[in-house]
Amino acid sequence: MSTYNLDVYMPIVILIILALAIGLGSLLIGKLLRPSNPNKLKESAYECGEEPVGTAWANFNVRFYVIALIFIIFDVESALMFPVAAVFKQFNQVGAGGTLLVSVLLFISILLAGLVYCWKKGDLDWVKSFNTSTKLKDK
Amino acid sequence: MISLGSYLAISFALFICGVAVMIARKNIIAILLGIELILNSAALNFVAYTKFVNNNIDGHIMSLFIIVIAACEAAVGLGIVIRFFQLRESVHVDDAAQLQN
Amino acid sequence: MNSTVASYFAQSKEFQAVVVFFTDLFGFDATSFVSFLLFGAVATIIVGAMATIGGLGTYAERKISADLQMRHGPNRVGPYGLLQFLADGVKMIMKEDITPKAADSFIFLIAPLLCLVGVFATLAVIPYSSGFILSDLNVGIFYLVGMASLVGVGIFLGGYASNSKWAMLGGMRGASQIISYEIPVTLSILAIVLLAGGMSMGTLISSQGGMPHEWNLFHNPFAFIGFFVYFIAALAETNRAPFDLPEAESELVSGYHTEYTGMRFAFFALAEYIEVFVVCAVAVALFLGGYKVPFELGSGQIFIDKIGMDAMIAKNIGNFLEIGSFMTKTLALYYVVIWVRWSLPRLRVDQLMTLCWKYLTPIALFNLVGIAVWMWLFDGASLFTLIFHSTGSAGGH
Amino acid sequence: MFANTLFLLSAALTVGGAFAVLWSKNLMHACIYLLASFFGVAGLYAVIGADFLAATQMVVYAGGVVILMLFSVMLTGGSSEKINRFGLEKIPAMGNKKTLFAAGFASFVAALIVLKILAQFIKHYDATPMTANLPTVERIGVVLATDHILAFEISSVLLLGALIGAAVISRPRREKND
Repeated sequence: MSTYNLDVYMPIVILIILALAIGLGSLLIGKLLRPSNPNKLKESAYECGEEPVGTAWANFNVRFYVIALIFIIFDVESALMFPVAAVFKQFNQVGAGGTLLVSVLLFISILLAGLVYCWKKGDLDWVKSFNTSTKLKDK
Repeated sequence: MISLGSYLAISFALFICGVAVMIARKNIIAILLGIELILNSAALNFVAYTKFVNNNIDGHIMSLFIIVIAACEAAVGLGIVIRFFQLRESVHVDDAAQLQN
Repeated sequence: MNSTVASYFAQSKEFQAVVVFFTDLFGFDATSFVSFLLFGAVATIIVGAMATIGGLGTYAERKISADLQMRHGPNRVGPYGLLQFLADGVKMIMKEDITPKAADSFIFLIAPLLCLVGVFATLAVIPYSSGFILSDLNVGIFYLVGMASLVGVGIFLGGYASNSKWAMLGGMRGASQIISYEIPVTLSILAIVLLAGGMSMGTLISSQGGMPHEWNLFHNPFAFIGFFVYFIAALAETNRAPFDLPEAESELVSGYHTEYTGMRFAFFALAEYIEVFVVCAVAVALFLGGYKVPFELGSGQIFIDKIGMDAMIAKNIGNFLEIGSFMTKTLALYYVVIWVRWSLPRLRVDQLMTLCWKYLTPIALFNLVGIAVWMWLFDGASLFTLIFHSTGSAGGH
Repeated sequence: MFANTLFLLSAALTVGGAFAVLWSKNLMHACIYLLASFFGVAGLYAVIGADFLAATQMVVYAGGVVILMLFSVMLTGGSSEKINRFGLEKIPAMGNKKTLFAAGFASFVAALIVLKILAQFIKHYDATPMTANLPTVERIGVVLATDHILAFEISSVLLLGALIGAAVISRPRREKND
């Protein structure tokens, strides 16, 4: 097997193994040293003292999902942009920077339009904006 | 050890798991998990072939776009699932039986 | 092209001697085995150093906040209270580790570990000096962004697993804050990658010079604004300073790690402090000239020409100077982070989100476009070279 | 030597994660095993030199898609198996013995079909020697900026469409219930 330069990934594997070792290791050491007398009161969720009511897993406002949605679209956009940005300098030195600049600006402006759309439709503001809808009704 | 055959075997196993998850689960989100697995196995195949057979980077470009499309598909699919949940109070596949609301 | 700490040490004679020793011990060529041992040693050194820096971060935080509020911080344990973080560590290990009955015990354990793995994996690409970087990946900064996003997943799972309303809210808010502030961070990193023309930490730093006017910060006005956008967004991404809403004591009873006690809580805190160091290190590497030392002292060439020192020793001295310059800049930024925490009030949730999506992201996109146009117009020349060359003055080499 | 161990480690992580997604009863656990499988696939990309793809896999999948999945599981009543509001006896959300058997049979049939197609490829491509891994970022960037510039621009339109479509669908309705 021709050994090719995979040594670059050795530290990553070692660091992840170290992180897990530190994590699980100190928990195991702790398990030996620590007092462990669980009782019902300690085990219940913290509700500022009162009895916890119902499960916490009630569903939430959709606003969290819209934020995650806009995040992943811009995440993918930046992932696509990274290789092009990395070679922009070489293109510029060769003289082909202009065309690449135009395509990069086109790419960004299309997605900027998406951000402006979400901004105008009120997806980005966290508090329900009542001013628009109530104003129409009062008149 | 590291050869085209082993990579094909791994992406084959991923594909089979994806198909099995899609069929075994009745929760729509779990089915979307299966779809992600299948997309991963396809992207892995592209990279394996471009490395062992024609040794250029066309496979990398293809699987880069597979990752882009998979992210968009997950975003829109989960949006539909959440809207479906608001209408039907459940994400069970059998509830998605009628076409109208 | 991927130089690592092993390839740097490989030039020294001792490394060859060890390799020869192991080859005749095992029979097959042991260079990769020796570099594995070297990586293991260097990784444990770095992890130990980072854990102490994380611990000292807690100590520095209490000391500086005390200083800002005209009182003495911890000064009982050890000289000037320096061993305070060791005492905290021992206390954390001895504390009882309670898993709430209604909690999901598997995820309850996985969440802090995910945070730790996410933060420790980013240590692989932190450039302490030209030779002493664990693995100068070709995709360095992009890999770092990927690993840092794991912490958001870890925090969400921590909030979800402890099945208490406070933790749930804190986890949800924490995760949405971290992922929404990742966009300005990624876009400003993208702008600097465009400026430097490469993704690996080596190229990002070698495109800057030692002297402040050669830093990326002063390269052009867009990079200048980009630094502050990056710094604010990075503050929010590590749940610090005015953006620590998810663990806001007053509202969410310390948010996602409400139910965590003992060592698991220590993992979250350790991961947060080390991530603050990593974020400051990336800010230094991208904007403030990284490990570059003024007057080209870093490469050690001067020692060889002037004093005729042996090349290897000169390179090591240059590297120590580079590590010194890198650490001073990063710890200065670390001080600013702690200083900001104790001087600014906390933001509300909607202010938090509005700041991110309606101010930081548009500005970051504007910076990206600005830097692209600047690179095209002036062929990547920095503001100072333009001024000096256009006025034709003798300076400005 | 290290290449083989890295390959085995990530292959085990991938396939183990994928099977765990199949077997786990709790939806949240399935998401975490999916995260582990994405980690493994990133490792597999790294072994054959696709370093930019490994980083993209980590950023987009492990950082984005998994968080989207977790959020949507939370927004749709968590992983608890709630009975349908009509109270009808229903197959539990994560599938019971019958569905697992159907899944096993269907995947067995799929396996046969795929093996038939792959059979002739595996035989004579097995012994290809591995070439050295070259850094791929510049090459992808150059090709993406020259040959595939059209795909690059169209993918931004695709992203725009996905953003606006998903935002319209999942936006909390204001006009109706106000």
